[in-house]
Amino acid sequence: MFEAIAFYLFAIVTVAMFLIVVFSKNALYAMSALAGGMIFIAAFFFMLDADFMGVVQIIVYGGAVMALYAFGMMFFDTTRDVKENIKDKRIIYTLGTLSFILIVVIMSAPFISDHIKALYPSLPGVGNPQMVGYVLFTKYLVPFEVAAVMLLVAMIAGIILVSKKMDQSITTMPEVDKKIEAEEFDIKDAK
Amino acid sequence: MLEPISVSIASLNLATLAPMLILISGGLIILCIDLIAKNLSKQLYVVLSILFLLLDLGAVLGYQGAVRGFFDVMLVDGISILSQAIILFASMLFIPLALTSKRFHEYTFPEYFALFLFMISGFQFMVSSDNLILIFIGLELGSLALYTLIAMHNRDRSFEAAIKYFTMGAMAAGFFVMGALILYALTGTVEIAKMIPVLEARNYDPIVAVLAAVSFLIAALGFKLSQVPFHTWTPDVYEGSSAALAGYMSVVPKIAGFVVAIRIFEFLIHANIVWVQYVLYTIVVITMTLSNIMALVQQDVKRMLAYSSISHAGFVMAAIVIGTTQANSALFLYWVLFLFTNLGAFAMLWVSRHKSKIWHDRFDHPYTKFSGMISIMPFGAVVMGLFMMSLAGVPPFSLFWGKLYLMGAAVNAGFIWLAIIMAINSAISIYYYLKLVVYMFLHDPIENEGTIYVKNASTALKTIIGFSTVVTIFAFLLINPLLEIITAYVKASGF
Amino acid sequence: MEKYVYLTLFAPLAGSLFAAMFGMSKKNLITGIVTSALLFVSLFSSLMLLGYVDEEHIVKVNLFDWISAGNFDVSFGFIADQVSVIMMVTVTTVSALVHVYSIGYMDHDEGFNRFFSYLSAFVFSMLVLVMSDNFLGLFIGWEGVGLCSWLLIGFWYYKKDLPREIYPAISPSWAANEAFIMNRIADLGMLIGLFLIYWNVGSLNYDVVFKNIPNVDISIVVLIGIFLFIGAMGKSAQFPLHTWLADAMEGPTPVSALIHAATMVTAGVYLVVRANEVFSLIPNVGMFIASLGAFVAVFAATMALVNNDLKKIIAYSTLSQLGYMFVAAGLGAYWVALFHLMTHAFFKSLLFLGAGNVMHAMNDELNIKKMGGLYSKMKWTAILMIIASLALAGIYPFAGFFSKDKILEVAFSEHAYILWFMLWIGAGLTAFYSFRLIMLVFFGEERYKRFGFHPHEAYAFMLWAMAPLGVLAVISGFFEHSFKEYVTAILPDYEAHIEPHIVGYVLIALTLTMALSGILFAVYKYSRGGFSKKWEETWIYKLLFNQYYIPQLYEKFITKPYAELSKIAWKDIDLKIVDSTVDFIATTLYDAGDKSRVIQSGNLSKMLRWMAIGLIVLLIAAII
Amino acid sequence: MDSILTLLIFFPFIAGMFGFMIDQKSIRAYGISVAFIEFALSLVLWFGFDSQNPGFQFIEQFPLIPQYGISYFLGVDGISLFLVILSTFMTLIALIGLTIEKDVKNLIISILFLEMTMVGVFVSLDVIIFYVFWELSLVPMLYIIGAWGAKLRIYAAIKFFLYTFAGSLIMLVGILYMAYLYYQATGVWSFAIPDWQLLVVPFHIQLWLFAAFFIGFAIKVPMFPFHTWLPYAHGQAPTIGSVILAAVLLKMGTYGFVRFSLPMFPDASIYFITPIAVIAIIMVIYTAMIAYAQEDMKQVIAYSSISHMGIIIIGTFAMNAEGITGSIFLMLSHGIVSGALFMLVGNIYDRRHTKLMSEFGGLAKVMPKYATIFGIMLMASVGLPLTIGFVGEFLSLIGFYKVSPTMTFLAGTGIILGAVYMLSLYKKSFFGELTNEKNKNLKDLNKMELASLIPLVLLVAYLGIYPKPVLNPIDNSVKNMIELMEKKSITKEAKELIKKANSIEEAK
Amino acid sequence: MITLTHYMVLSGILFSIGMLGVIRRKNLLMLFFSTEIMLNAVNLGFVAVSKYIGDLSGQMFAFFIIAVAASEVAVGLGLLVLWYKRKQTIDLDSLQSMKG
Repeated sequence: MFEAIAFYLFAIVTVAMFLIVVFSKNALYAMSALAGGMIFIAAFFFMLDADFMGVVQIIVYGGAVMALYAFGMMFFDTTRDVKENIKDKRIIYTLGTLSFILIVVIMSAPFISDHIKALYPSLPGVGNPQMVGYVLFTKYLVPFEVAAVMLLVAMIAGIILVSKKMDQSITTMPEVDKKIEAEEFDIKDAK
Repeated sequence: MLEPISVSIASLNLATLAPMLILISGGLIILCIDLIAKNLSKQLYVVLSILFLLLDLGAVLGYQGAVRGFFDVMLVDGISILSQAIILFASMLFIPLALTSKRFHEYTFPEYFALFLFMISGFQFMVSSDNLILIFIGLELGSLALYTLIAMHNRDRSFEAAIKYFTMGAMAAGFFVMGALILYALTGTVEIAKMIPVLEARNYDPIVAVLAAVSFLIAALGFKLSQVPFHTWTPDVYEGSSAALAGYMSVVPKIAGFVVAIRIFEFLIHANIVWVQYVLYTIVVITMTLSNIMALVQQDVKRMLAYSSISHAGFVMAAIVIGTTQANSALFLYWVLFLFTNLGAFAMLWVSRHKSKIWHDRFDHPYTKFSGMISIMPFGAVVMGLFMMSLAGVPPFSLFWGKLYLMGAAVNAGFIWLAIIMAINSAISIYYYLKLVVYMFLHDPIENEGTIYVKNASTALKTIIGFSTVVTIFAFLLINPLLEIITAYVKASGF
Repeated sequence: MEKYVYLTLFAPLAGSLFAAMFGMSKKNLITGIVTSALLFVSLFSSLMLLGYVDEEHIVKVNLFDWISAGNFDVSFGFIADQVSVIMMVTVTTVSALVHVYSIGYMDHDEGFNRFFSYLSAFVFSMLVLVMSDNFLGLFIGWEGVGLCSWLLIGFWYYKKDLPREIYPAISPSWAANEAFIMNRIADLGMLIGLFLIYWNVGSLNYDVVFKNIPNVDISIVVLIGIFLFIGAMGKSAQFPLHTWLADAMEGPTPVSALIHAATMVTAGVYLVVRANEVFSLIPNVGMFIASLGAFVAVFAATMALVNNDLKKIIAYSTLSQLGYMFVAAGLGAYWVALFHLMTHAFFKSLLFLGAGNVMHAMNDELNIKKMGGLYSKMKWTAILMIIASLALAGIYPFAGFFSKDKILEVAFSEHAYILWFMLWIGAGLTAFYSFRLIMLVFFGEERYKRFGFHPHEAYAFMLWAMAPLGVLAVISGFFEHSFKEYVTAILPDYEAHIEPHIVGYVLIALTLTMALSGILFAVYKYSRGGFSKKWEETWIYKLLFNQYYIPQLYEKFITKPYAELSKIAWKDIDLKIVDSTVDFIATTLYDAGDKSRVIQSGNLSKMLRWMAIGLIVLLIAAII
Repeated sequence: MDSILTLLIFFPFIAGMFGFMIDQKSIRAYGISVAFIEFALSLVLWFGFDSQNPGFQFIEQFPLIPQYGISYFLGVDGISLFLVILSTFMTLIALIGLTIEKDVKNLIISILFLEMTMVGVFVSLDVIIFYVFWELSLVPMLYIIGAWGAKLRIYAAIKFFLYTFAGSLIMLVGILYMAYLYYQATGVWSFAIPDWQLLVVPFHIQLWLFAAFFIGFAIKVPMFPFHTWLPYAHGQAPTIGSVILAAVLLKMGTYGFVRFSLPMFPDASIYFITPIAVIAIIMVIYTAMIAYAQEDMKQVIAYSSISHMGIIIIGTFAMNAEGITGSIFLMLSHGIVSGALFMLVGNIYDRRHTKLMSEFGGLAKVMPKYATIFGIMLMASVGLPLTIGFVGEFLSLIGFYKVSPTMTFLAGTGIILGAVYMLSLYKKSFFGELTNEKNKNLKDLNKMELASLIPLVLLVAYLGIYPKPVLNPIDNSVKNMIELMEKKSITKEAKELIKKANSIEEAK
Repeated sequence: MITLTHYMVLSGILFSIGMLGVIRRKNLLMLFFSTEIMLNAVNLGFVAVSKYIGDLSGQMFAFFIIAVAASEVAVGLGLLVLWYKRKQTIDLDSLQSMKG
């Protein structure tokens, strides 16, 4: 009973939050709503006994990602209302409605059956984080490491893309070419 | 309570990881070198990258023994080895293209090379696993690095390209995970091999969910493989990125995608889920045809090649529809041949690249640029013409054999109409390839300075083009050994 | 004896090649002399053969294989039997004399050498035609004479198209093409005939064909007969393929004499005679041939009545005489046909050569209305022409009397009274127009003076060349009996049986009377200045003068529509439909490409939307 | 001797490669020498050829892609022998008659490449190798038409390329399916023509395969309504391009019918006789009419080519030795004659830079030699007996007569209509008054032009009078093929038709 | 009783909201928000399935999806900053220089 109430409550709130994200004109509202929605999703995680995931969701999403977005937002100065020139509204909403109906219909299919057997069952008496750790460092060690590399890549990418070096293109700077040519010339002369 | 973990190192089959580890460490080493000494020449990084790739290739080709490793996450079977080999070959051909005689922005970053190596490792992970999680991570690793590489070309258009690619990629990632979610909900596992018995046991019920999962995955992979209507990014991204990178993109991420597609779709097709076959059939036909007719109207060679590579991807996708061993072998054969020819063609564009746009206010390589090339630079024109002819499937150049074998596979599996559609599409496609040939050979030259076409050339680039040319011409000698190897590997991995 | 066969055949060829060597250089008398000499060699050899060939001695030679494929096997084989020897002699005689004559006639022509080359080549082809021992060899000659005729009619190719009285425009080259094409039409029929023979008999050799033809289904034989005759119709200019002959008069006159009077045009008759084994099996077809012949005999004669062109009158007369020959051949009197063929060759070529002399004298003027009274200037020519005309009219004792009268007898004895009647009328008409011509040219008022001509007699050697023909025109009729004996060795014997005998004599008398009255009428009328102008206003005159409007009809209903249709086929069908369809496919594809660029709008939002659409479509497909 | 076919194929190619080293001035001599050596080689082939042996000779075979049954497999029989010689001969002649100055080096090298592909097509016994050369022949031709052609050259070149390429791709599907059938039947992959010829294909499949091959060949021939590329290609191509296109490239299509369609799909071939004959008749009559309507000399000859190809098709589908032998002979004769005619048009074009008949008239007066040779070729073209044109035309028609008299009659009208357009061409250009001032001082043919034309004239006469040395080997191979067809045909109608077509009706 | 279906449907609803956002939004930053919604929706699904079948792979998948999402944000924002520096806008309609 409690579960049901909690589910519906959170569900409604989450949907509402995300709808705000999608429809709000103000970026700040949207971001706040997004953060809120994510927190509620974390709540679902807790409800589903996935404590570790809930924590990660709050920390990574609610914390790290949102912080990044917030910084980005300051950069873009989007405190004002966003002007969006949305054409073809009919198409968009038709598509939205269609996809909504379709996905919901599909998702209501009976998934569970007897044939499914858990490969990595959560053992009784073992806490969720423990269990997660167990699986993560055995079975999913490789993806975990790859994810680490991916984060590294993302970091490098972020650094490079926003670095000063990208502000001007060396490709199109004739003076750099000239400089290099001159240097080469000097070297030749020296020889 | 949990048991203490005790795993024997031997059972992990660390060798399955070795190739990727080599590249990751390679990338890290490059980063470290950069930290220690700044302003080293790009030649160093290029050569280092090639060395790492060579090591990697050695590791891949030398791989023998158990197929799975690391708690069965890794799956190094025949198609994985084949595709890794193709990826590495293509990369080794690509990276020397950095050795241009002109200076380009992206090559001043050592990080470029590090990212490049990371990206390759990502694709390698993608192809050597049947675990959807690892596939997803590998895919994202590769893609994120690729977005950055595109943007590093540092032009407005390359940013635009990167953003477009990125945004659509994000949506595709959403599709991918949604598909994975449904499959997981249906089967309780994220490993393709383990899904099969569960689905079979349920007799693929509820079929709607299975098909929905497939739909999401088709959409996601269709994006990667630039299948219509998920292809829209391709021309723009190719146009925005440097010719070299565009050529690379037309080969490497796609072969990785194909391998994943084989793994996912093939078992469904073999399980007689005709829906998958029909849908893919439709997509293949639309992809080939639509991209072909859109390529007809292009004004820019690079953009034309982008559409052409969509069409080729559609062509090869047909192999998955057919689903026989011969077809899958044909897929790899085709892609090997496509690799050399297409890279060669893009390299030719790259060689003739100017820093600024002098031919057209939007395009770097409009058709008119190549007017009368035969009289200014006969050798270059012949080579370029050769690549075009090969892409069009004019025998005896390389891609003809790919087409021949693939169409043969279609015919042998009873897909006569598919073969005919493929034939008709080849016929349509010849027009736009021919257009370039016509410009080069039949129009009068605009300028008389031969060097305009080799502004960017260097020995390395010329070598690569020469190599591609040789392979393109003498492909008929390669076909048999290649086929033997490919068929053996494909058969061994059960497709 | 084989060497004579070769000699007869190849002497003209050698002459032709010899003359051809000088073909592009200036006039060289030697070409004329050498070719003429070689023709005399040919004549001599054929005369030798004439003496040699009899029932036991038929000369056959086989040069080498020509075409062999599958079961088909034809070689260059030549035969000298009674029929072909007669033809050979006729041909070589006339052509040798015409060659000599031409040396004079073509004296001032810059194409002198070329002319002799063509002329000898023609003789060669004609000899191939008559000497071949198989149908395909005959066809070689058949086409060969067609080619030479084309070359010779168009000999003065550089003349431009000139509007004449009747045609919109005509020129030697035009006439040459017309002749060639008309003949081609008939040749197709002939080819079909050959195909039929081959596929039913398995060979084209006369021996085999004639031996086996009685075993062939009669309906097939009828077809064979019809198609062979179609071939004959073209060469012999029978209705409706007759128009080319009159136009062929654009060529030099010796050519008209040789080709369009004596030899080539009779090839059709020769074919029917040669294939008598075929035609005698199918009397119905024979009857048709005879009827057509009789029709043409009168039809052509009527056109000759009013024509003012010197050569065309003779040409129509030739046409008419060919009709006579076909009557004989069609009714089964093959030897009679052949006999008339021979005698006709002599007097008709004589007539033409005479006309040539007149033309020379008149600076190539052809309108007989502009002549008159030439007798005083060109006596010998006139005498020779009168002899020839008498022979043509069939007056005893000239050659024409014997042969033509025989034909009338044949018609009567076959109870083809209508044919007889037509021929009888024809005889009268022939006599009339012949002497109309003589009168208008040689007698009466000297109208030429009005037009400023200064006529003169031809070279003596030209007259000497004509003389033998004149002699033959007079005497050849008397050989009737020996001729008959000679050729009926292989041709079916035919003897007109007219009972009682008296009827036969009456018929002869009737015919003679008809001819004489025709002559007399002409002499009477034209010695008094001819018909009045009013006559020229009548519709019948116009009809005849305009050749029954047949050339106009051809022009209007065949030539022009064909040209129009061709234009339509090209401009409307080929370019606008067939080619445009191809281009349409291409442009449709191209336009489709252009239209589908909408997908590639470059707007990220739309691109994302496409992805969503793709997914939704897939999902819908999945649910369905 | 054993490797003479390989030599024949690749000698011009290698020589062409070396040609890059030779300067512009001497390249023509080089080209002629190479073509001459190649021609001599092909003559050696002829002398070494055993004309009594109807099968394939000079066989060379080694596996290329054994996985898929593709091998490098060459050989000639009577059917292909003379087409090879025709290719080498016409290349030589065309090179001798070459008058182009611009970029002549590229041109000659392209011609040599083209020669390789032409020879390759005719001597390949492996279908894939055949296909390779078949397609490859388009490339040099594209270049020749497009680079040295007239105003619309690019359009013409592209049209030519696209059209033929599209057709042959459909054929490729057919080839692959045939290979699959062979594999199913025998368990072995093979693309060898002799192997395929032995395979009996079920009737309904034959129909489809025949159709697939038909499209490829029909476009090449070109058959109505796929012919529209040809007038453009000919009209725009330089002389040498037209010569080779008409003389050899078109023959590839008809050769394909003889080599593939008939022996591999005898039942389907017979089933389709009527429609194909109808198309052929349309080709004969319709294009002859169009030829008559043309204003440009070259277009007349281009359309006349189509018309003549119609007769070749008719002969090919006669299903008897007479017709097929005749059609192959007609291929040769048409090659020589139309090649010569195109060269002749080229000669006048070099002088006047126009091909419009209205610009001429009375040329016979100023250029008698030219007019003579043109006349001879014209007569050969309209099929006058004792010229080369007659033999093939006659045999083709006589062969088909057995199949259908009516249709033969209709096709036979070609000899009339042929005369119509050719004579009208001749009259318009050579006869009449010399009115155009520009024509008054035209030079007659020079030595080089005569050197290229006289051999053709001699051939026209020689083979017209004594075709036996050529007919004989062809006939042997054709008979052999017909026997094979009869043996392997499966439907009753086909068996009967072949039997009937090849027998003289017994006289009762 | 809340079943798996409830969660799946919720996940589906959220996913389609995300998708609607993606195709609707013209502001790139807010478009990125929407992609986050899509990924979050899937996360929810994974965790729910994981719970109902008692298998941890789902949670793992969700975990990695979060990692991926974080990386994507870094790269995406990097690109966005770069674009903003050049064009002073992050409106999607400014990205239209390539088409056809």
